[in-house]
Amino acid sequence: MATALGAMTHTQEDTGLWSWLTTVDHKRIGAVYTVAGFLFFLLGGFEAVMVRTQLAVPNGTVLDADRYNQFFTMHALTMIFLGVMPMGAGFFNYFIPLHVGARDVAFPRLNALSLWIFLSGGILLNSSFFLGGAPNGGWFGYAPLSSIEYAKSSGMTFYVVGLLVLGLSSLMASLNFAVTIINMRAPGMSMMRLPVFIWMVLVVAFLLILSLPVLTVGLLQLYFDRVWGTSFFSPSTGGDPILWQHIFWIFGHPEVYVLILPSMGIVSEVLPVMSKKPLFGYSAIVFAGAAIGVLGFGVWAHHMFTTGLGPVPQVVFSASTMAIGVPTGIKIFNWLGTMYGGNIRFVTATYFSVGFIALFTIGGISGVMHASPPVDGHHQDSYFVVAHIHYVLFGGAIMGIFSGFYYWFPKMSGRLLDEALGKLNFWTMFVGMNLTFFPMHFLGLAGMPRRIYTYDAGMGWDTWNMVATIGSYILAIGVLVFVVNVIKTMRKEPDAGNDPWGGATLEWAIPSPPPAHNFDVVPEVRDRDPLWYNRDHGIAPTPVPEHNHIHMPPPSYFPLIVALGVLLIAVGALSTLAIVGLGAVVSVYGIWGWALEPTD
Amino acid sequence: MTHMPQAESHGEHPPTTIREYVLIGIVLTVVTAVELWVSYSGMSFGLLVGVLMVLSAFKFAVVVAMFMHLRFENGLLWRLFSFGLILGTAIILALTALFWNDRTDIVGGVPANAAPGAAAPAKH
Amino acid sequence: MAAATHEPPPHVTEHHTTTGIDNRKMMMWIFLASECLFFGALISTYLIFQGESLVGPLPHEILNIPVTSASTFVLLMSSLTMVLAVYGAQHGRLGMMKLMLLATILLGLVFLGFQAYEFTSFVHEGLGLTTNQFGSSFYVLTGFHGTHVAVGVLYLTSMLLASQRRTGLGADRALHIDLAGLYWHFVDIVWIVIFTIIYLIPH
Amino acid sequence: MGGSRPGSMIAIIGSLALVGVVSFLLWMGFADSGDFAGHPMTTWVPKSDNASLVHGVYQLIFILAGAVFVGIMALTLIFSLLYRERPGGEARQFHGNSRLEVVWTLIPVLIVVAMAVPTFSTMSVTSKPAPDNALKVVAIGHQWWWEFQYPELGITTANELYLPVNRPVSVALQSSDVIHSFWVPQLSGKIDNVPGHENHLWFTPTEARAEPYLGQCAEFCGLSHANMRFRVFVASTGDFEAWAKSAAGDRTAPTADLAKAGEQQFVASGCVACHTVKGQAGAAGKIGPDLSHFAARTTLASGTLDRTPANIRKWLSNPQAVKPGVLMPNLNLSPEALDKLVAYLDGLK
Repeated sequence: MATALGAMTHTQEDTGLWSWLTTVDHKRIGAVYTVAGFLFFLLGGFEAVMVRTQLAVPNGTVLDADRYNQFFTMHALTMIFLGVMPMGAGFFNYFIPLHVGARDVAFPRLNALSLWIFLSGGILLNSSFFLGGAPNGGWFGYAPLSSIEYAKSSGMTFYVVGLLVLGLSSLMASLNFAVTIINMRAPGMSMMRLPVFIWMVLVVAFLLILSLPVLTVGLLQLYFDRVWGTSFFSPSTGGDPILWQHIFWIFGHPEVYVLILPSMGIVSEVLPVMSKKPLFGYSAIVFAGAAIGVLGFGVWAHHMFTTGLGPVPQVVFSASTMAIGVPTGIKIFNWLGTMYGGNIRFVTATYFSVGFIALFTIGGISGVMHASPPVDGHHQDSYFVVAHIHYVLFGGAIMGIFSGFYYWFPKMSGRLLDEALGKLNFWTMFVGMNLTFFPMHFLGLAGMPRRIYTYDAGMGWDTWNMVATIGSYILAIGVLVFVVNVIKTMRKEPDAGNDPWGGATLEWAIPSPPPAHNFDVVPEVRDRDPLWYNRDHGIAPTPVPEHNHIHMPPPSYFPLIVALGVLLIAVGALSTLAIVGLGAVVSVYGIWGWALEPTD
Repeated sequence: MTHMPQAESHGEHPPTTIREYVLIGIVLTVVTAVELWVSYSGMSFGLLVGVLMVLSAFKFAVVVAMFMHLRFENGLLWRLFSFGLILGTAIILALTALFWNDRTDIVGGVPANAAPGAAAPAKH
Repeated sequence: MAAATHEPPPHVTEHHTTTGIDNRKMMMWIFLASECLFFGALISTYLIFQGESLVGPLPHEILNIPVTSASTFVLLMSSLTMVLAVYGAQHGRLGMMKLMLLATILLGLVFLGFQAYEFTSFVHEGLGLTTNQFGSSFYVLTGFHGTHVAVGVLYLTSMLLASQRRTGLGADRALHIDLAGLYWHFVDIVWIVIFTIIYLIPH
Repeated sequence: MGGSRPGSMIAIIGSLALVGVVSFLLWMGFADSGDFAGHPMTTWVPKSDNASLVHGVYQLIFILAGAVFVGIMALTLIFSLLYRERPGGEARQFHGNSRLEVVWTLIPVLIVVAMAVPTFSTMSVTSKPAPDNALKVVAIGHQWWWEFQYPELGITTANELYLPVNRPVSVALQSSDVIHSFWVPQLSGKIDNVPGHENHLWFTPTEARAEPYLGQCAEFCGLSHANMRFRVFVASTGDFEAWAKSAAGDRTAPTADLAKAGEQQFVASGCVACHTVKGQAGAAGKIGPDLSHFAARTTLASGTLDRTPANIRKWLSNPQAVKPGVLMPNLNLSPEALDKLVAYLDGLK
């Protein structure tokens, strides 16, 4: 992957390690996010394959109970916080400035800081495997199973500290993205001319900005419970485990939309370009996305229908959950409307986008099914829910991200990914994904609870578990085909040109890969599909002025120092207070140097 | 260049003088004193909570509008801030309401009908 | 496209944002929106655990309203001095700005002193972090507020120190002080809410 | 639609056929998993009044879901085939269609309303308090076994719940440690056992049968979550009363020498510290399951092993190997001690 990293951004002469460590270029930062996210995605995939191998046959003996619990917990944490979100963040970093017509994000150094803190958090979380055991309480860490009383290993403390660190990174990145999108737009780029992808990123940024602090509070309280003996969530001294569930899901449900909305945005970019016609119902898609964002804060307790909420809250949250199905449905119809009447170029990016529509629809349908509390009494904590989340997160989020890979890789690297391998990649992933996850609906219907490390023969679960395991191997092969494709592509000469797809958005007017300053001349936007408008109205690109001195922010090592301070604070929170103090000093030093560093 | 119209350009300041700021400070102090009086007044609980909420919301609004100059800023900032303010308030209200109605508590975590020793042993 | 040739160099356009609002100011306001949720969750926890304490001391036995009213007054006054510091920065009255910054810092320290006094006296009266649900939720809520005040004191101190340097705070001086002020006032308005909910509403 | 494109009828018919075949195969899969034969924990064969009520909603929602599935899949496939790129093909340029958008906003609204009405009317029945004549049962989740108490009958049992047919049963759900979830798919949807709270569910079993209704803890509860299984026996009123009479009484005292020696061993090995055996002096521990009528059960180790002498031996010789993390220590019993204990336990009718 190192070559991919290099080639995606060989936009600056300086390519040494130090230049990467001190970079504030949003494209380099985006590239590191993408590659790191993909590597974590492979790690999470390995954990998933191990889990599936254990469950292939009844009374499996591949993993013991404890290892199994660590693997499924880390699989979820890795995929959500270290895989899908960072791969999304990679695209956000790389393409927000290109899409809105800016030279960089609003706060380039803050952007670098987010990256380094994310990497620290990811490494910290995974180091737990070697330091007394990884988190083993499930990704939503339900109290009191996550308390020190029932989870004595340090795994759940790593969970708390790791998520706090990752949350800090996401919060800073989201603030940066929100300001960039609102405030750094090129002339003429009104909000209703923003690409849908950027709209979805804006919604995601606000979802994170408004939900992460709630999780932060919950995690801090859990930390106090585990380390300092409070009992916010332990019932034995007056605490309440249900409070943790509310706090977690007030964050956790918006988080689901954080994972899926970027892919909805990607699909809304790919489909019109490949169909060679404008997106059907732009405003409807934008408003539906915003509505999903707003409603997403009012549905959290549908994760808690079986906890004894009482009938009134059940009805309220059931109704709000059903309501959120409506904007989701609107989006699906609008994508179909975009395909209708088109002249669709079926390249791999299109395959993944169309695959997204089909698979996400399945996840959406099952999602609305368990909006009904009585039905949820069957679905909750069964494999039906496991099937649902994977149709949303794999069929939705990951398919969309792969569509984005194929669509934007030429822009990032100057090279078109191989189409034959691409189609092989799509079909192995598509078949593998359905073989893995569709049988889980059957397993759920047959009463198989989730998160069990073993089951008996004679429950009628054997066949479909075996099928799902075989499917996961096919899926893993499909992902490897992608890796092969990237390696193969990086060995060839650049062949993409500026605009291989006939794109509508600003990034296709500049070279691939883009120069460090992105635009020689900041473009003026006249339409929702600016390049198509210019093409159809015969507007030539603006000539580059003779004395085109473009000043870009200089590299800085202060983000790295602040991130080191944060990492030390986190390590201290896991070990001893003295290291926290050291980390605080390092952070303050870094921030002070940062503030005084000249940026002109 | 077709930049969007700017609500306020740099260098313009809120039309507030030192005297006005000091006046606002005095008002805030007086309101706090009134709050204290209300707190000790012995009025009915519901009324007391209502009055205190109104008074502290007033103080909150005055500081945000005048000291933080939100009144004089681009309206966008108010909208951005209100996202958090409204959602934060809504979550306080929703959670309080959800737990208000919770009649299923078992005090101390010991199941009421469980055999005496049944609850304790799990503490390994 | 004749316009492009007139385009000013980017380091000038940096201050020329789409909405006319400075990036940093916009980020501060969005960050404060986020902070509303942070304190919202902490306040929710406090309210939910009201009456859930299995053992004393309970709030009405221990809260010292006169003392906290004094510290509330101190924090309120610090908002006034803060806004005057911003006023000084915006009107080029540097002496006033520095004096008022110093006053704000000192008032912040006094508030923290009150809090330290309150915490130690509570501990003496038998209310520790783990004593009961009231103790846990009280200390965590007011403790995180106090942490915000402490960060604010550091923030303002760094502003004061930077303004002592030969280069001062640079061309953005008024903005820097304004941003610090926004943060400081926010910490104050959070206290307005906390004071009402914990201290003024009797249990 | 798109009639101008050559081969469009073939594309449409082919797509519909493919989606039809796939939907049929998936329906077969669901039908198979919903069949009780071979799937003892199926959620699709309700055997209680409330479960049947929920089943009505479930069926309706499944049908709606299936219709949406077929519709969207067919459209996606048809459009993919019909509007794929062709030489000389032109994309029709339009930005939207307000009338169409209103229509397809209404479609999901209608579907959701069709779900909401039966959902809420079902909840208005199932969330009522249990009828007054209901049998009261307390189900307490422990890491990792189930304790069932009949407070009115003075019975305590573990992992096997006996119920009379056609009489409502009200289950109070509690937990002694972490969150568990009580789930017997054929009798009721799951409700969590939350420590510090008491939840309730009720249902009326409608079919007495020899085979047990299988249940399992559904909320992840730690190391042996997978091994926290239980059984519910629904019997005729007469059989239930006979069982209750026996279960409320003391154990049957051992008669054979080996079993008598086992009784001594039960004390000597410290089993009495955690286990109750009604009728045996000093055996009143409350930490582990009540063993007074151990031999009346069909399974041991929370439903993971059939109760046979060989399995009892296996369990006693190393409980951790059967149920990882279990509180019961490995007592390192000698073969002779095992012989005695197995004989004793297997006689506790």
